[in-house]
Amino acid sequence: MSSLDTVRDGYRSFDEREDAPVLKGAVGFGLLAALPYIIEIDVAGMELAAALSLKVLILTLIYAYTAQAWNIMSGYTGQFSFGHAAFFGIGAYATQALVVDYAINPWFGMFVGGGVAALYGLLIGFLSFRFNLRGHYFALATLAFAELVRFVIVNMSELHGANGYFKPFPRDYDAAYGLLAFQFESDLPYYYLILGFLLVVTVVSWAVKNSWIGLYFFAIREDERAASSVGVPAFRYKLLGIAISAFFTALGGAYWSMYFNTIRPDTVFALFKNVELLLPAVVGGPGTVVGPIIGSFIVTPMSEIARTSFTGINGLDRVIYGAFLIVIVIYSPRGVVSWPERGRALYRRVRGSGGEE
Amino acid sequence: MGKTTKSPFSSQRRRFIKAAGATALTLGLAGCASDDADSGGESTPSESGGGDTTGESTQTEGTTTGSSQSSVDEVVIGSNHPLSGSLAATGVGMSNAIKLAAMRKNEEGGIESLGGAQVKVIEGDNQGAQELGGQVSEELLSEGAHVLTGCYSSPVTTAATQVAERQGVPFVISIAAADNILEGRGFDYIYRPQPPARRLASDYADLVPTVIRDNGGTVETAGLFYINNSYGQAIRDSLREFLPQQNVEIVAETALEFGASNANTQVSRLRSADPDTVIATTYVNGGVLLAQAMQDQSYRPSYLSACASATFTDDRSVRDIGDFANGVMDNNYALNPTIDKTAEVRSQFTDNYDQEFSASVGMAYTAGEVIIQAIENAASVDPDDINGALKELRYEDHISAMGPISFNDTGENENALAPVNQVQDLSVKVVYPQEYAEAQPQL
Amino acid sequence: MRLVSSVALSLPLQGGGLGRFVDPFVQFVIDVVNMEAVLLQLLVFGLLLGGVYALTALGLTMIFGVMDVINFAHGAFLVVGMYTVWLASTTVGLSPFLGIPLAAVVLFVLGVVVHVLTVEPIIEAPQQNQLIATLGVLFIVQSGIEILFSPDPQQVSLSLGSIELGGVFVPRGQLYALLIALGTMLAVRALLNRTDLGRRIRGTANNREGARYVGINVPRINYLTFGIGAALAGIAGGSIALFQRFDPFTGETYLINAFVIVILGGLGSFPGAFVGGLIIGLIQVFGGYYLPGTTAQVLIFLLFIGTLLVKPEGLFGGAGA
Amino acid sequence: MAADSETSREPTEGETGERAGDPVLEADGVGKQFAGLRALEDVDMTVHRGEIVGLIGPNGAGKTTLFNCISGTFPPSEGRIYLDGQEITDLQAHQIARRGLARTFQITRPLEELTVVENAMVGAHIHTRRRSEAREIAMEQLAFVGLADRADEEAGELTVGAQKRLELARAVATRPTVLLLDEIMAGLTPSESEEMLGLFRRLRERGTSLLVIEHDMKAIMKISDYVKVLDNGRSIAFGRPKTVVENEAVIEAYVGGTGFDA
Repeated sequence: MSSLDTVRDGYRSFDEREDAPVLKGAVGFGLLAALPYIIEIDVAGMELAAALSLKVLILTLIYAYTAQAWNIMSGYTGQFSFGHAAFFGIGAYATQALVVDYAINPWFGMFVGGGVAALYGLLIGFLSFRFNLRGHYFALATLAFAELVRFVIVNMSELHGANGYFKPFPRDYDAAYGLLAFQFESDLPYYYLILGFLLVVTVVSWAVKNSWIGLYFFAIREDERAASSVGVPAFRYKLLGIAISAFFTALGGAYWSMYFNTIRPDTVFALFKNVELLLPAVVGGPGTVVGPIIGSFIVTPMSEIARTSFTGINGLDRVIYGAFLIVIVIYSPRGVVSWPERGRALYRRVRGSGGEE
Repeated sequence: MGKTTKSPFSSQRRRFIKAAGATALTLGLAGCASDDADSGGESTPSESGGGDTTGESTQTEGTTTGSSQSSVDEVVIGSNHPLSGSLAATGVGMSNAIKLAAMRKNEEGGIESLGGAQVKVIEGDNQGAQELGGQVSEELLSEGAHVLTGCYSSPVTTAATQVAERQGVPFVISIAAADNILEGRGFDYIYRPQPPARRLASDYADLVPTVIRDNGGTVETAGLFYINNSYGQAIRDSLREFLPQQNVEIVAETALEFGASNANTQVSRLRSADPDTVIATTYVNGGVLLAQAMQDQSYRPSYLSACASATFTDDRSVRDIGDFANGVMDNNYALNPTIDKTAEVRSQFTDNYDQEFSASVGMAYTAGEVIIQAIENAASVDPDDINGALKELRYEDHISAMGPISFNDTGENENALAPVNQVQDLSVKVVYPQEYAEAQPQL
Repeated sequence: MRLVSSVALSLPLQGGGLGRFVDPFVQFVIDVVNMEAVLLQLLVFGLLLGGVYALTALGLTMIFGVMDVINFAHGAFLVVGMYTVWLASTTVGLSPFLGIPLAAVVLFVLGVVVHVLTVEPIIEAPQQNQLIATLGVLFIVQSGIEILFSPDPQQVSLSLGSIELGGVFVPRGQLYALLIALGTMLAVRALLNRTDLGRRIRGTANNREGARYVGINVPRINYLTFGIGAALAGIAGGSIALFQRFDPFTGETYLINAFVIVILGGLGSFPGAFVGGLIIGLIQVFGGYYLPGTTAQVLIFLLFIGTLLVKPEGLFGGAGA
Repeated sequence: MAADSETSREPTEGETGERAGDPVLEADGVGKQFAGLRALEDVDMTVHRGEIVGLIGPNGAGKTTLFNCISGTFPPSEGRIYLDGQEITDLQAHQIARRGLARTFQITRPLEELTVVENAMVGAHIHTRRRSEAREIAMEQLAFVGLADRADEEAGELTVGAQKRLELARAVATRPTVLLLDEIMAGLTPSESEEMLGLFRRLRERGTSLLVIEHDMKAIMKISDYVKVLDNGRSIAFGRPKTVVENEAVIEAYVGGTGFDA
């Protein structure tokens, strides 16, 4: 038995412990919590901060969060939503509309947004699933539902039309800077706030995945008819998936609106917002709990590195980024998290062909 | 904040590590703020700004030359504009205008009050993305910018100014029309020489009907043609408010979707309503489509005009449209044609950058000059000193067609003006108010 | 009638309340009753706009219908078509009308290359991977053009003007685009129905597995389909260049409507795409005329969703192209 | 009841009297049309508790359609279906499964990216929301079908034979009263088939009723208590296996029709 096997077995026995996921999660999130300080550490004259400033870290966690929320529906149940900007934007709009027009605390508005988004999700799901939309058709339907909200808001003066909302000061809704106001005067608290969001959605995602709900979701993804034949109420569980996913996506939108100060239909409902929200999950590994987080730590900093590294020629970074997207989906159709597994398979194959066993 | 002392990197690596300072800076601030919530505001930023200046030795940027050894050798302006993406066509020109302002100052011998310190412009590409507005501001600050400018798109500007305000670094908006960037924000470090949306619309209502009436025309009804985004809607809403005050009734409103392929329907709408004047509020493309559709339908209102439209203040698009553009009146921020300096700057710009010196680019140039003048007045590169100078500024020697630039408490230019231009012989001429007019209005 | 005319011509401008939703329709009915001349004009504009939209959807419906790939690169292909016509016109003085077939050739080659490099390797992978890969192509091509030709808008200097027929104006550029759309549609239909290649493509569209069984070289059909789809985008882009200024990002703005049309008309259906285009064009024109702002777009998405739900196979859907 | 009319037509041993247990699955005049085409017409049939009933007929006779109607894949156009005395005609598949009817598919439908045990757990969750309990049930059923040692493999990687057994385990994990098996022995090796027949018997011993579509006539005759024959969407015979193979209508259907598949 090679030493590598020993290590692997050791890892496996760790893996089989009841609390292994909790421990792994704790280590992972501990690492994320330390990240703002880690990026400052100077290794041989290089800092991680070169690629990951605090602002980029926040953006990374935002997209990790939204991808995680997207994943609960699309990754688990396999209903590929291309319209999550609808929920994201609804969360942002509910938060801002209530705080600007009625001086209602953004935390409250955020949950209102979550509720409205979940209802909208249920409506979308009810119609789409009742009429049995699948695959591309479902994806395009969700996109249409997202674009629909955008155009409705652009043309609604009651919601400030295309002008959108501008986040007010805490004093405007009887609060002071801090957690309660959902506003801070520096970025670091924002970082820990979105980290908290991510923790919550990750725990929810993990809990869903490890309950009968998750198993039902996956069964639906794999074969809806087979699942139904053994008692899985596919329609209801798909609705559950879209509602959970919409709810959490909306909270992400609420955070976005507080962090970036101003929202407009063109920003929160933008066509490519739909892509940004799901990209980390697809890159990282749809249907896995860590995939969206890992994916976001690849996609977002990658776009930043491209942007800051190729400055001589305007637009070159997007060429690089585009090429990166293509390469990653071609070489990793099941996401980056499948790499270790694929590596092991390769290792086994190599060893197998070497004559052992 | 010892970050700035160890940067003997080659220029190739420079880019890759450039975000370092920004993070360090932010973290420093964040640390202060979270340890002691109230102390973050004023003192730390200036300290860090100063620290950056003395220690920073990493400027081997593609866009600039030279390096600073002491604090007064060089002042750095950070230009935060969309250099790629769908806004880049104008964004690049605006950033170039800032560079031209610096270049001219350097040719005159640099900042006098700082013993001839050279003005350096470093550029960041925000791609027109809101997410990048703040990020690019931070990067520019980490690269040693003492003062910032940008960003063309209003949401991006919002994000970018937020960072500047938080770090206590002055930010002079090159162009960004949304009123609420400054309105009610209580900012202390943000300034806008340009007339914002509301002012653009009120100037239209004040000036254009007057020009028409003074020249024997009548204007009682108007039709609005606007781009259906925040910019178009903001102007529309203000025009709704101001036009009736000048006894002009809006009888038709028709919107153009961004990226529309033609304006046929909209022109049909205007045609049926038959207003005395059609007021266009669009980006360059929208105005071109309007002119095209009007020609296709042999329609032209008595007075074709525009409010803050990029089309009819841009020589190139006017040429693209051709004769039909002649006579169109547009009120927008404009270059002052009555002084020689304008022509000089214009020809320098077109020589250097092979681009049109449009009103937008000209406005950015003025923002650059405002910054440089403030530094000159401050005789310091300390952000707070520059900020103080901006507050006190009364800058007359600029090339924009407006009075001396000086800022009120909210940071808006008290004398901002959007004069009336008219296209005559396929070139854009200021025709009103009289003091900036280079030609008489022709009806 | 009396009740109706009392509303006429005094409509509030985007006021609040229900009126803003009801009034435009009332106004429309009034205009129809009065047989307003403008209606005919709007009809013409709607058809013209629809023709352009149909043209942009032809390539998309082909690739979508045969290969079941949502091709975001379509937006980029349109732009390459525009720049090909422009470049040929400004550098060697080639007439834009001759530039259009050139664009088709260029795009066919580009389409095949894109297919081999990005779509072929993942043709069996989950659909979202193809979507992201083609999105990557969109980014690369858009920004590539931006780098090569600057982000400034360009135009092919053609002032084609318009034809006036009894008070109704027909802009020539768009008329030509409509005719090109019709011609292209008929040509592709003939290709699909009359040629052996066409039969193979249709066979593959109907049943990929089956096609393999009966000995159709499916990979070859795939790249030909992608190439033809791209060539159609080239024709569309080239035609758009006849009457519109464009920049590297113009193609993007056509993309969503093109998807709507593809679904509306039925996957892979060329007559469907044509009719779908006309419907969208008419809604945009009449909606743009009567409804405030860009509310017409709301109608389009409602129609789109309704079609997806009730008749996902599209107006002209069903078996075969 | 339903079967009476048939028995009166068919002069076989009066099986109604002999059939043990109460009827658990009853189809009463079931018909199904697809776009004007009749796939099933007026089919009656009954499965009693603890019985194995074979459903045979030439290709296209409507066997799988009948399964789909019973299991709720789509509702029948006419007629009624009762499970344990309660009507399930218009219920959806998952509701019917929850009332105690499970099925397998002619072409196996494993949940490919799930593991073997997870496949079975999906069925087991009908009784419990706790994963550990579901796992226990699932493991029992895997042991039953002989897949326990492959519990953690991905279902998609199993051989066809193993997938068939997995499908059985998944269905059985719902602890059904009635189990519909659609050609579960097709493609199995003789020894695998033999094992499968053993499983059938054991299921019957547990009190589960089986309705089995099978092309292997030998096997079906051996295992079934009763056999139902469909042809062209109609029921042409019902009775003990021995009597059915002698039925002229059946011989006619097989010989004159598309031929005997077995």
